[in-house]
Amino acid sequence: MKNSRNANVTVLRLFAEQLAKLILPESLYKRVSEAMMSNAITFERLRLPELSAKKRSVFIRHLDCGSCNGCEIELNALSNPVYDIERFGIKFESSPRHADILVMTGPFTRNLEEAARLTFEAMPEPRRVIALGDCAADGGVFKDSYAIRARPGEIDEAIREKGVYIPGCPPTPEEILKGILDVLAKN
Amino acid sequence: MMDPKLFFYLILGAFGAGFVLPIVFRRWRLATYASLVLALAGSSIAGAIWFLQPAPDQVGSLVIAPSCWLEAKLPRLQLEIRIDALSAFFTSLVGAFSTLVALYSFSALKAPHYKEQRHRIASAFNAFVWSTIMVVIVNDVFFLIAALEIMTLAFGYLALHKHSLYLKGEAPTREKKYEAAIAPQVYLIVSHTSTAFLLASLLLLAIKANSLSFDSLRAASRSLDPAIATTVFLLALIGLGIRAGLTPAHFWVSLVHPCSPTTTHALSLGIAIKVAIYLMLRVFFQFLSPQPWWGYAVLMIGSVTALVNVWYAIASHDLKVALAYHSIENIGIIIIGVGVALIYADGASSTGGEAAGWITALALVASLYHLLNHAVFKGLLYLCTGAIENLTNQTVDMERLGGLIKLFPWTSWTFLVGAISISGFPPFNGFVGEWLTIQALLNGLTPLKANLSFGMVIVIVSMLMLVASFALTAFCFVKIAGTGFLGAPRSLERTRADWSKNDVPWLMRSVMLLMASFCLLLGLVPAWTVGQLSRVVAVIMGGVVMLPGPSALELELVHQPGAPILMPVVVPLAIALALGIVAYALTKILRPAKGTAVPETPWNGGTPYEPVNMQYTGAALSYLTRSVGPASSKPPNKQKPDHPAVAPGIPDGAEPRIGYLPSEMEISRSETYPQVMVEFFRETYNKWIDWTLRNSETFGDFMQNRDIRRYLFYIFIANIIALVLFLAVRGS
Amino acid sequence: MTKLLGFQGLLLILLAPCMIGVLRKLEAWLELRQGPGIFQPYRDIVKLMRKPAMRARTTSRLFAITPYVLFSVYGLLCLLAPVFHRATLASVDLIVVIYLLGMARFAFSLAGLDAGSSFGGLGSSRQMFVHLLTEIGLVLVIIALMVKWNTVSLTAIFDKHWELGYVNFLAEPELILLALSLALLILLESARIPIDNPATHLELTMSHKAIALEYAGRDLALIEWAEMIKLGFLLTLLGNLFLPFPRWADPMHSIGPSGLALAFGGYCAKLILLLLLLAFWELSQPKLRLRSIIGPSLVAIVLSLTAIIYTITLRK
Amino acid sequence: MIRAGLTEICRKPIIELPRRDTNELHFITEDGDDVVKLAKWAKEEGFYLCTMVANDERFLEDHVFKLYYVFSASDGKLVIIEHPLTDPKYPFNYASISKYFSSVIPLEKEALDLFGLSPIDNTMNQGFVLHDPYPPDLFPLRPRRSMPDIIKRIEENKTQVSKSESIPLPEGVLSLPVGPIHAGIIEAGQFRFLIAGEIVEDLELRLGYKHRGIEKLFQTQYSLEEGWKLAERISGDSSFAHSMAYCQAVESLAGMEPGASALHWRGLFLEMERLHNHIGDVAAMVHDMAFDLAASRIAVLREKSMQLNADLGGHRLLRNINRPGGVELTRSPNLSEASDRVRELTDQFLSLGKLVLEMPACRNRMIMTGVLSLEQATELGATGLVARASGLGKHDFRLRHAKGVYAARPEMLAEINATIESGEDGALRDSNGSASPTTSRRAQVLKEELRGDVFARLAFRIAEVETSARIIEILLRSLTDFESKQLHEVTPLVESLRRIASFEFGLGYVEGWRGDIMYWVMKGPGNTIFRCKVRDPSLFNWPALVSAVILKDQQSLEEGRSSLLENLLADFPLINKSFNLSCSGNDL
Repeated sequence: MKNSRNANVTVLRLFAEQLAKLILPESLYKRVSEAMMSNAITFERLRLPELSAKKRSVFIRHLDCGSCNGCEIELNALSNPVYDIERFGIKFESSPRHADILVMTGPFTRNLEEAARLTFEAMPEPRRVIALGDCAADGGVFKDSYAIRARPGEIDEAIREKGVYIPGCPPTPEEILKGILDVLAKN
Repeated sequence: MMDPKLFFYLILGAFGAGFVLPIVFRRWRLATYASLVLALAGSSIAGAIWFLQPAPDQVGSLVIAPSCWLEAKLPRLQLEIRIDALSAFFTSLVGAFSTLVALYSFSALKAPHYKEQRHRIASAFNAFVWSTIMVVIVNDVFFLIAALEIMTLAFGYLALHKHSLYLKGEAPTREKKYEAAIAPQVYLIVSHTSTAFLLASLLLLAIKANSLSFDSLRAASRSLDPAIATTVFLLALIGLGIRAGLTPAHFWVSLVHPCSPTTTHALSLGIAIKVAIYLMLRVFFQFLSPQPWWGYAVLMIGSVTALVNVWYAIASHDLKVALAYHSIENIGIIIIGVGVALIYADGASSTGGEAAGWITALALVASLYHLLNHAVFKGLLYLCTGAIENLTNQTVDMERLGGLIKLFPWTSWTFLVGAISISGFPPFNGFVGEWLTIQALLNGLTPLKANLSFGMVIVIVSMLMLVASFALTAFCFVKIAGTGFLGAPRSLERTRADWSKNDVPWLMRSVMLLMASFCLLLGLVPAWTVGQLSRVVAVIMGGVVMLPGPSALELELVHQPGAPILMPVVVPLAIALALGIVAYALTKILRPAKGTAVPETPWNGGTPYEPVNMQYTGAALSYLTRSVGPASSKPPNKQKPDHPAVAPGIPDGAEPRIGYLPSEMEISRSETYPQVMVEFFRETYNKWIDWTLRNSETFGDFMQNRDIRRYLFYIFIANIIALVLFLAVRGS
Repeated sequence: MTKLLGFQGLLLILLAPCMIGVLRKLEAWLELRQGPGIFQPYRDIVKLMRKPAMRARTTSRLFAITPYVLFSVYGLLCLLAPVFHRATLASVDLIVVIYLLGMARFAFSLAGLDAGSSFGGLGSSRQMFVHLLTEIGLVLVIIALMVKWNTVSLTAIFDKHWELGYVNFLAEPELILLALSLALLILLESARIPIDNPATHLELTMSHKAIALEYAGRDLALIEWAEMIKLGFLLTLLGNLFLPFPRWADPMHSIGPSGLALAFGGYCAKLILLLLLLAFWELSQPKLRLRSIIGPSLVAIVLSLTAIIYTITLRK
Repeated sequence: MIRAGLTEICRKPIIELPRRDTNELHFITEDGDDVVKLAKWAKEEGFYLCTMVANDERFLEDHVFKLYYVFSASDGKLVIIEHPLTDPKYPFNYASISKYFSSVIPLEKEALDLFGLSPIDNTMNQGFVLHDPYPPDLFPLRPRRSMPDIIKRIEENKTQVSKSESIPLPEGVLSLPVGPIHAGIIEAGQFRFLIAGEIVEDLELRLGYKHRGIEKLFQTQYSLEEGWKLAERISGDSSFAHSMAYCQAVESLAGMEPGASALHWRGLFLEMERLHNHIGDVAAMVHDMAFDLAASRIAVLREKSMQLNADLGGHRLLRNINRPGGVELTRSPNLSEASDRVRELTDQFLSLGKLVLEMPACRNRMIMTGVLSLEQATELGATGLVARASGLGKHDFRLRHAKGVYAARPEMLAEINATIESGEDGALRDSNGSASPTTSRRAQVLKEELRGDVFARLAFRIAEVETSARIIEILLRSLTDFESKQLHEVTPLVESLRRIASFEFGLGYVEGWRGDIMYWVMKGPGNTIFRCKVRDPSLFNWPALVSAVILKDQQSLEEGRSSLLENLLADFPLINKSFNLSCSGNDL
């Protein structure tokens, strides 16, 4: 009972803080938040003027082709308030049927070949593919392994013609954002 | 204007010949078809009776006096036929649908599993239709019971269909074989119980009226003692309730009907079962003067019936069983209208105030409308089921069908129309019936509120149950249509190998299409239909009550308090169509990119698609909904004990089950979490039957000790009781 | 002019994406994010409309029709309801509203099964379950309104509530209970947070979205738009029935431009208030466990029942 | 004691070989029955199976396949049992210890796929690592096969899987496949649910999709000094723990230990990794519960901790730091500022964590969801936080086998103990409580909360974040005390490695944030790696996830449903997130 009351108070405090931040001027807000004995979370949002300039709608589908999950961590980070990818009109979607861009991470493992093919085929045109990370470019440290194979022709072609490679191991969220901008600029 | 006498002879001739022909010329295939032609002729005459019948105040009646020697012996026995609007409505309904069924049967009976029995089905069909028509037109207690008996026998004969099929060939499961074996027995027992109660109540009335003729019963209704009236009402309610399959007597419908040939289903479940409703309307409104509490009782029974049966429908995977449960559910909905009408039927005297007549009429119209609707859409659904049965080598298990819409588009799409109708969505007819029923209940609330009556609670509760059953019906048809017809096939190639490659022949198709268009038509012109039905209502209520609409297309119920209640149909439909067209145009204007290949399989998370195992099953679909209900799911009894209650005459090989009536519906046969829904009522009856059978030996030994004196004593006692009863009733 | 105002529902259809945009913006702010612009839904819809619809070979015609059915049914609802003026194209009662909502659910659930994918079935099962819970609750609300006003006509109730005005409204406890009940039911019906998470990325927790997973391109656009319209309609219903127009924005008679502007402004303010409440609610509540969905609907039912009892016992 | 126990049990004499590290005991037994007996004894003694290494030594002196079992004894010793498959009748079969240690099954499956070794009873016919594209008779880790040769074999493989009709499941049951391509941004692995409704009746895991042939790559493409590059790319979220375990293994092989400051740096980064991953997990779990008010704020804190990683170590995922012999940092970080940042971050995190733990609706979702009971956890050999949340409090390699800086700084062990002891004592201490070494702990887990459900795992994560933050502060303080921050402190290993004979092996083990990571590295001729066996904690915890999800308690099924522990489909994502296992670490 006491717990739930505490929790409700905290929720209200967070709301109040946020509203105060929206409404009050900065100096006043600081004083208010100090008065509330709260340690409000402050951070600097990444500024990307070249991305903010144009309004767009882009749905992204992620396809793991055997990555080490480093790229996934950074892709997930894009949704947090610091990078806030949605403000650019870019959104991660849950089905390839909805997607405009396929982001492939990791080298192309043989076991995932069929799944990757099915995913790519499940996307409607126009579809673009981004190869994310060093592994996706040339296999990275896994380059010579028997379990890695060359990407099927159509996917590879899609990357070359309408897609982009984003290097890095893993690329930082900022680099990923810029890469997405590149692919959008490409056509 | 048709002379009732002519009508009687015409149908007697047609159906009689149709009945006799196939029996006499068993080996002659043409006889079967001739019999169907005769049925067609007879039914079409019957179907036309609505338009030929005299005006409501001039009822046509016919007295066929028995020949002189019989008259001398049994002076009261005379066959009287009377066709008023109520009779005409039911006669036409039976006639119209048996016309369609006869047409459909021409084609449908060609299927191999009917081969051995074609002539028997045709013959029994004739008898069945004729007796059903007779039931609704006779004007006399004796012949009513006689007609009911013929009907019972005819249908009992039809219900042997599955049994004789399984005797020849292999039954899909042992359970099915057992069910087919007991179904005719159960039907006969149930029907006779029902007839016994009905007979008791009618005889009670006849004693008071001192005549068997309906006219005198009607005349005597005003002077009836309320206690007697209540007794008559209760006896009739039990008798007719059993026949209509009202809960708690619904158990037999879903057992017996799936065992009869699917061709006659449309008739037997779509219409013949509603004979009980016809009799209820006759007895409750015309032979008795209703008391409000009867209405509440009927209302409760109706809503419980609706809810309980839709609940069991969800658990059944067999298309025919599920549809049978839905039929009773709809009977429940129809009965709800009757119940509301009964509450207000005693006029302005007690509950209703000035609105009473209006509400009664509304409720009766709702009831009749739904009755009509149910006949149409359920008829359609049964015809489609019959088609599927023919096409898929008798597979009607939804969990094994799947993807039929691509194989058999005509059957599937017409079935879908039926499914939408029964789920009550506009613009099809089910919606109108449900809307009218809800309006009747809602408007029935208003006068009760003014008097702060306890009945209000009953009305609200039954309305909630009704709406729950509507929602569950919609759910159930998502399940049926979704698992049976949509998606990809759910059975192996091996199973599907002996399925038909093409859809059903044109004759069946066009009958189904016709029914589907009736669904739409009745949904689009509610006002016209209500106008027609008002004639029937006027007869029932004994006065002229009209519920007109402003136009034939839009139904407006004008009633003093509050604003007029309007059910718009055509305008919104037009708006919706326009919006759809706009949306389509929008997608065209924006010119979608081209060049996407059509994917073979749905998106399944990048894994190869196995349609047999990866589609949602009926069990899985209904799990959540079932989980809110009463704890009727339990794991199946692993060790079924040997049971004493075994139906006599069970064929060898059919294993005895727990209880006489099969009461466990297996939903999922998973090993880790098996799910079974127990039919509570059947299980309860099983316990009773069990008890009886266990004690019957001792009791029987006591009763029947082969001593003639004891038997004479019984006769003596029985006579005394009869005499006392007679005097008691007479005297009061 | 009144004839023309009958088409005010079109405005709601057109503005629904913007409304969702506002909702998302509010939620983003509360999540410390900047969020997409309020017109982002339009961009999404137009973008999707320009993509081809991808329908697997397992699907039938029904799958293709469903988006149009959804769009026209929800659009129809908007056209039948008073939005900021009492004029509508056709008078309709609340029962028809329930049936239309049910019809869309029905069609969508069938579409979920039509694709033959596992997720579609998952969504259908949950959708119909929630629909069952909602329908019972909504009918109780209707019974309560019937008991209160002797009518279930949408316009008639709207007029009665408007005549009550703000102050008298507060003096009618049963109406407040009904408003709460309806609000809960709207959350249920539109699959918002304590029942379903519209922003989820997990197949197994989806209900509505699980079916939409299979749709692509213009089909998806229509489905998304239809969902937006539905939320818009439900919020309008709640707002118009239980937050009656202020007297100065006269929805009965004003036909003049200034009156209409006032009425429209009032309507927008109402909607934004509701959206703000919704955003607060959605962020402060985690999603319920699937079994616990019954909870909110039971609460709604109890609220309506209490309202009925109040109406009967506190009759003036 | 162990020695005595072992010799007592075994039928045949057991040989002990000396190990350089006194914590390790090395025994050889050739008899399969003895191995099974040993396993039985080990189970009774409460040993924990760390890894089983299959090795093809047919071209070495013994000319047989060998299995190496590594057990962790509760007294801090690591027991290595070497088992050569000398029986000529069964050159490819061995006696399985899965009866006593079911956690060995995934390892045996790996051995089946990669070496063609199978248990003697031949119950195992399929591994999870190599799927359809691979020819069935290809065993990539047999050392005679060179990489191009294997690739050629695979590309030539034309044996298509015959498309037979799938066998229908029992009526009403369906198999719901989720993945390998999931709706969220997560790794590729497939869950197949058997359901007839919402209750998860059974769950079949299909892993191996991300198999990248890492163990073969170690053998063919990387030298002992370079291997860290591959090691830290095995599982991105555990980059540092993996590279640290690898480096430790090589260092143990070389018989040296890096300098004190390097050890401090390693400890610091290991805890930093724990910090950011735990915070990220909590954010993801809260997001799954759709409580975005807290989730987005916690996500900011995760981002901040990753930025701190970048500022301290030069990489957001702490890569490119470890070297065998020390650590290599590119720039000199501002330590005192880092300390402030960690403290602020933890403060904010703990208050949000408290909110989540107290929120009634969140509790409702988490409590008794996905229960992994203590018995199950022990039985399945679960490890890491999962095991601790199920009540295996001391199951932490930092305590069990303290090494490096943990061995040197007892106050850190006290901090770790404080997380766990609060659980065992069952007392939530107030801020003025005195029993704990740290008087002002804010996040602790009550003993009765350690039910092994989602709530326990979340609470434990939050508590461990605080522990990590405290350890980080201690380490940062001591790192400022080192006079010159030896940023490039790598002791060269080439010399010492040269002195080591070929085919010696070394062990490296680290308690990563997910659980213990174990590396077993055998030196080949020259500087090559003859065999590097990686064992990620996910390997042991995947089966634990399955048993936490599926229906439990068959017995009560007959009596009534209420006592049945069931999880609904919709609960699975949350349960999965609460385990947060890695596919890439598992599939290798």
